Amino acid sequence: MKETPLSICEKQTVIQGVKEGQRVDGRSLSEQRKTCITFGTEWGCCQVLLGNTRVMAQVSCSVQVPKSSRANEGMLFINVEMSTMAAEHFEAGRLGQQGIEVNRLVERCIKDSRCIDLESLCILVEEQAWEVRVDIHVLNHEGNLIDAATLAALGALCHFKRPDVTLDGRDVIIHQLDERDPVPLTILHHPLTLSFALFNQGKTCVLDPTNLEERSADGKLVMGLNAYRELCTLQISGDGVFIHKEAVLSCANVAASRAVQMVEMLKNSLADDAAERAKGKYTGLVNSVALETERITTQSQAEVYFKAPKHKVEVLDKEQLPITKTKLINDQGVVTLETSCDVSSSESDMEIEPLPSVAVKKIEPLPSVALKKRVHEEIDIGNDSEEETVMLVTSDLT
Amino acid sequence: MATDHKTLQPLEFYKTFLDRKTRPDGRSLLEFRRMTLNAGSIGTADGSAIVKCGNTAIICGIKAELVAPERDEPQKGLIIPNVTLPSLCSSHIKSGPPGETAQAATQFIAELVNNNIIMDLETLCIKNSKWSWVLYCDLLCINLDGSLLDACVMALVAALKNLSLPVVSYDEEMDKLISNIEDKMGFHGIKQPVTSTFSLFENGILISDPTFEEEQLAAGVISITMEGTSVTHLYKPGGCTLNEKQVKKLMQQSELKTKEVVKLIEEACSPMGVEPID
Amino acid sequence: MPVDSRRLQGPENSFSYKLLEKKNDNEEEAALSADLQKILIGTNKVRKDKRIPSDARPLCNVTITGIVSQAKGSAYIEQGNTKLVCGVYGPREVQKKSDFSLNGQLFCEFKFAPFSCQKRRGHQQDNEELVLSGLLREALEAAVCLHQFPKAQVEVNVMVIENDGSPLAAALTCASLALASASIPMYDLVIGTSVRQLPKLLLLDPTKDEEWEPELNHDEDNSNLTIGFMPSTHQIAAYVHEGVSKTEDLEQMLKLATEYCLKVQPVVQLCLKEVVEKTLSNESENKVDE
Amino acid sequence: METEEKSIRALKCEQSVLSRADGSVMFSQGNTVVMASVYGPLEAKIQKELSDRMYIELNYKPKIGMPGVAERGKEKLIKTTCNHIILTNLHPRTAVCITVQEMQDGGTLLAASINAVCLALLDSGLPLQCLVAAVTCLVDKKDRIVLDPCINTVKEGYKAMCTFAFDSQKYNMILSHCEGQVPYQLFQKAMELCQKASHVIFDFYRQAVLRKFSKELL
Amino acid sequence: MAEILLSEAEKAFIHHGVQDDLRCDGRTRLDYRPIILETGLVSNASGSARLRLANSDILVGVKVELASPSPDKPQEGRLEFFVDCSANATPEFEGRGGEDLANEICRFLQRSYASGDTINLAELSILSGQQCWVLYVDILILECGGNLYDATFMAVKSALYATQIPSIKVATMDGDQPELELSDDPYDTKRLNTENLPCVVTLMKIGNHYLVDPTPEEECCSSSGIVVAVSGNKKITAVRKIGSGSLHPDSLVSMLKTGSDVGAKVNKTLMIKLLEEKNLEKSQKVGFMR
Repeated sequence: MKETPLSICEKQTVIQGVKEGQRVDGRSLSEQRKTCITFGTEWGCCQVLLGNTRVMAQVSCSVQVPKSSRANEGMLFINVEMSTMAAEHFEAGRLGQQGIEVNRLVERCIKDSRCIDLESLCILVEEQAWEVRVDIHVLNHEGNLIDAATLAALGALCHFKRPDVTLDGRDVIIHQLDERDPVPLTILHHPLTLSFALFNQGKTCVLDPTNLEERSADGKLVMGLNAYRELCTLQISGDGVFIHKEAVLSCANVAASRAVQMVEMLKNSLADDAAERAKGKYTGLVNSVALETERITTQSQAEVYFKAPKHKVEVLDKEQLPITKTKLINDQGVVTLETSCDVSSSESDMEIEPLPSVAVKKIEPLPSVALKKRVHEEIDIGNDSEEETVMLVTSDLT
Repeated sequence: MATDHKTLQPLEFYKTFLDRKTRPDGRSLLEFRRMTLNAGSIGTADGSAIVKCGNTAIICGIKAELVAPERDEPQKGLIIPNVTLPSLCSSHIKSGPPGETAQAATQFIAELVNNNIIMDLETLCIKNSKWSWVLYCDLLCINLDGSLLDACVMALVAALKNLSLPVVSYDEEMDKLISNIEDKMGFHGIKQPVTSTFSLFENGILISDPTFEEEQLAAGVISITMEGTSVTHLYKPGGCTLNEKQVKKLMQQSELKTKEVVKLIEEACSPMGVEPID
Repeated sequence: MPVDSRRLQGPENSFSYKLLEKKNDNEEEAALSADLQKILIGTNKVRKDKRIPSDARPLCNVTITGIVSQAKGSAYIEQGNTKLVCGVYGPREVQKKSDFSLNGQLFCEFKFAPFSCQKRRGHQQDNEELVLSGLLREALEAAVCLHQFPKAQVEVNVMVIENDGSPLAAALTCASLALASASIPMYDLVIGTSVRQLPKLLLLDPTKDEEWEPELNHDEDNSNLTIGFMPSTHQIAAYVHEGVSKTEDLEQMLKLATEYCLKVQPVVQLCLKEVVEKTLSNESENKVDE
Repeated sequence: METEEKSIRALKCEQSVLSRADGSVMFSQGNTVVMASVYGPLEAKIQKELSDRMYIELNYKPKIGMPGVAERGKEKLIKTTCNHIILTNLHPRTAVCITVQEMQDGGTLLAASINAVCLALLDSGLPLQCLVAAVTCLVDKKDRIVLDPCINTVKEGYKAMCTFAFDSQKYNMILSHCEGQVPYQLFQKAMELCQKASHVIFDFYRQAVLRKFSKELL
Repeated sequence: MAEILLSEAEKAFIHHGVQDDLRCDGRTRLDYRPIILETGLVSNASGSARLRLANSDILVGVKVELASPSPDKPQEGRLEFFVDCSANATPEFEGRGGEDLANEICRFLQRSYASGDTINLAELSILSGQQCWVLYVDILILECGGNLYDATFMAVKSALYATQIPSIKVATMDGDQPELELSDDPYDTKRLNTENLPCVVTLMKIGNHYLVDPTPEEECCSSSGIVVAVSGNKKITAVRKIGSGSLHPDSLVSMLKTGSDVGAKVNKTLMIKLLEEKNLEKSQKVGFMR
């Protein structure tokens, strides 16, 4: 399948808009889309939503013979999976140009910056060591895959716990997760990437570009940084873009301050996850399966774009009311078989015209806690970071 | 004339037969094709069997090797089945890596194996968590004319019964394996699951042991695997629907076939020089 | 390293139990290189399988057509324990548009079944199989009237079920029979055979352990020759010689091989004749039916 | 509550989760979470093109590692099921591309994926001749039938695990797949149980669709 | 081989030329085209040679590495060939186009080097069963102007001739763990005995005659021919028919004879030239600048 081509006028609109410091989705040039991080029941499963871009990463580990060149180290293997699910022009099983680029960048950012302490993964020098494998599944491609992928990978790695091992002489005993508490990986620092789309010959840089912007931009500037404002990756790609070093520097500044917040946020959501687990009855990704109505706040373009944080909260609450998670669980949680069901089948019947009354009935005024909190969080980021960075960019670019 | 009708409207052509409760190859609806089985004819394999169900011909050859067992299942041996459909077995198959059909078949067999339905994998263990046998069972289709799974399962079972390996023992203090190739042994407790495939048509007609073109025309296939009297596998990948009554009917049919096949295998594999070890 | 995700992979570190017999292997090998003749044939000039040196194994269970009912033509032969089956498809259109040619084309695939040899073989075609496929193709191209089916392709698939020496020779015979049964126009049948050269001795149609092994015996006057011979046109379609030997010896070997082929020709032709008769009779019956 | 017999675990779904796919759904059944997407009808590759009906390409993506033979098995099961429920002959010479991504293993992945695919197809608006609901049940060591088992129950080991799929018209069996070994009577009981259970899922489909459209009105 | 299109007239012209023993480039049937050969021009390979036979351009590099010997041949080293038909030789080689040819050549190399009296692999052994030298011979076909077989073999032979194997000492330390120590002096090296390494002669049959060293044009005139590998001591180490045509036994035999004679000559001259080059050592390397 080919990707649907981008019309010239679409492209022009984007470019023109950027010239005037406007973006199609109403963000300022140095503003990110709403980011939300969720974790699965298995250790090392992390899903990242960056606006509509959705990426899931899963970490797994296995005992292998270490490389002879690095006999006292474990191994880290990063693999990006793209399928038609993410976009029509991706092909399952075959990474295209784009896929390889993403894969390589994630590797550079996470593997080559040696943020995982590999030596702690060695069990027996030259004989046995853990190979940690990160599978990154791109689920929906709405631009800026790289940032989403790295964030997901990092999140997964932070979340991951490997089974404990003890040595009995020469032979290794691997304890199942239920025998002994699993051990988390030792993470030395938290590198992330932040990408800018470069417009009008690299004079304007746009943070966290959407697919539309990516496709109409002249080039891309990817920065890998950690929370200590240290640069670990930098790549400028694109055909014939020149970018001033001031611009790069300003981008670096923006990126750095963002990175700090992102890592902060990641840590928070990790903490929340831990708390949730502590409560027991942990359902992992099930929580991130939102109800149709909730989607208006978490997903639907209309709300995310043309933002103004203040409203959003209200919007949220308003929309929140009708149906709620708790409600759902009741209305078909544990359904016993006695429930009489008269599902008359056949497509036509399924599409009975919706009765608003149904929706009204369902009203029950207790909005989902978890969700609301999540949204707030994001908004905070939206606010405080905004002024300074915008200022930064403008000052440097004009 | 008949051939023209067949090529132009295969389904109608076929339906006319079904209406008369018969089939182009002269079988009645629930009649199975003639099965022939020949065990142990391949010298280079440790165990082998050649099965023909009608035209469908499968060769199963087993190569046994030694390996340290998996960490998580130290007391189990391994059986690695692979169904191969080489380009020579049908005009519908291109040369190259195995296609969907082959892989689905492989997976089907693998599930039987992993659920200890073919044999208890623990009997393949030589020394717990040190050494065990790994049996590479390659099912090679020479002629693909429908009911692939039936023939595969049959061939695999027969080949396993025919398997003869040197007695290998593990020497504790020297920590190595010792054996002499001469004295051979077979394996005990190889079960005899039997798969019977049926095709179904929209109008609820069921036919057993379909040929390739019958499978193409039919609206769905169903493969029932039985071991003794208990169902081990009712494999029905999609296709048109079935109700309990039909399922029952098929069960009875496959029970009949099971008996026959078991007898056949017994006959084919009885005159074997090697006595099973305990 | 690319893993084959389309097949079930066994553990990498498994090894054949035959390796447990290391010592014996070495002895054998030593003996082989020391005095091969003693091993292969006793003092009374008789080979392990009771053949005299200039004797070939009989062609048996030759089954033409029917063995692969799906194919246009097919054949199965056993030469001693070397068993192989061949299926012929086409003429059909060429898959790749790029390799267009006005003449017909042959596509040959030569494959050893995983269990067909002493050592377990991989599933993908390895280098040896590729080369054998090439040789097969070149030999058959000489025999088939390619100009008879322009722009089309005939596929010849050979599968070795058990390999007990001279597989290529057997494959040539088998393939040409299959082609004939598929009624592909040919100038002549290709009959394959191979000869094993030992110092001052020639063995016709060697078995696996009589065959010349590059790893084992590489002293002088040790070689293997495989030819594909077209008896009625008296032409050589395939000629593969491996190992060291003098020109004169080669001449000898060639002579022996061709003689054998001429001997076999009537047998093979008989097999074909029967098939043709059978098919004809069937057809006439069908005629009656309609 | 999850191990409780004779009950289906909580069902949840979010339709059109993916902005690019024509139809997509994130479906959860207990702790099992599966995402499915549908693209189509698209133009088919020449070698895949079918003159009389639509070609269905189905990819099942495991969470860890590359898809292997096991996944191909699942793909075949789901694909053939789709072949039955989609009115493929309405779109000849086209292709539909369905992708299933396992997100969280709560025990019954196969059943969940089939249900997810069904919802995704509903969401995409492709013409279907009926819906399909899949239910897994498990016969444990003590010959007790556990409906819709959760991961722990599965890990404890079982005599047999069967997955059935039924159509929404006559509740006949479309798909059946089982691992392990059971006497026929038990097998039959299991089948009937699952058949009953399937009604609940159809019920859920209905509500899901209802909710989707009511939301669009709001 | 690289396909070129010839009109019937051109073919006829070449045919007649061959008949009158006067080929288009003025050669007789048994003449070679001029050969340019240089060894040791790849500084970071243990041995290398670049050979240019008219327009056929071959670069061979040999790398020497330590490895453990194969279990069935504990007291011998290994030779490993890899042929790469680069796409800038001819457009057909693009992608996987060259693979078949590469395979054929590679296999033929292996087979003709397999026999013991061409190369003594025991020379390469260091510690029986534990350590040995492995020679990785990488052949790069840069341009093909016909007769690749001959060119390749000559190049390989020269490269192996030029190969310098560092001398290594085995010091048995206390206990049973022997230590290998490489001598510090980089010039302290030994050369292989390449006297008997085979050269190949390709004979193409055109009309009733056959000729050596065919140009691409001649190659596509001829339907069949043979390649003969001849070792230094005039022994034939491998033969294989090429092309899709067939040959009459008698002509084949005579071709074999001629082949072995020519081969011996080629071998001799090559050795002489190599020696000459060796003696005028330390002269300026010419490299590709010509």
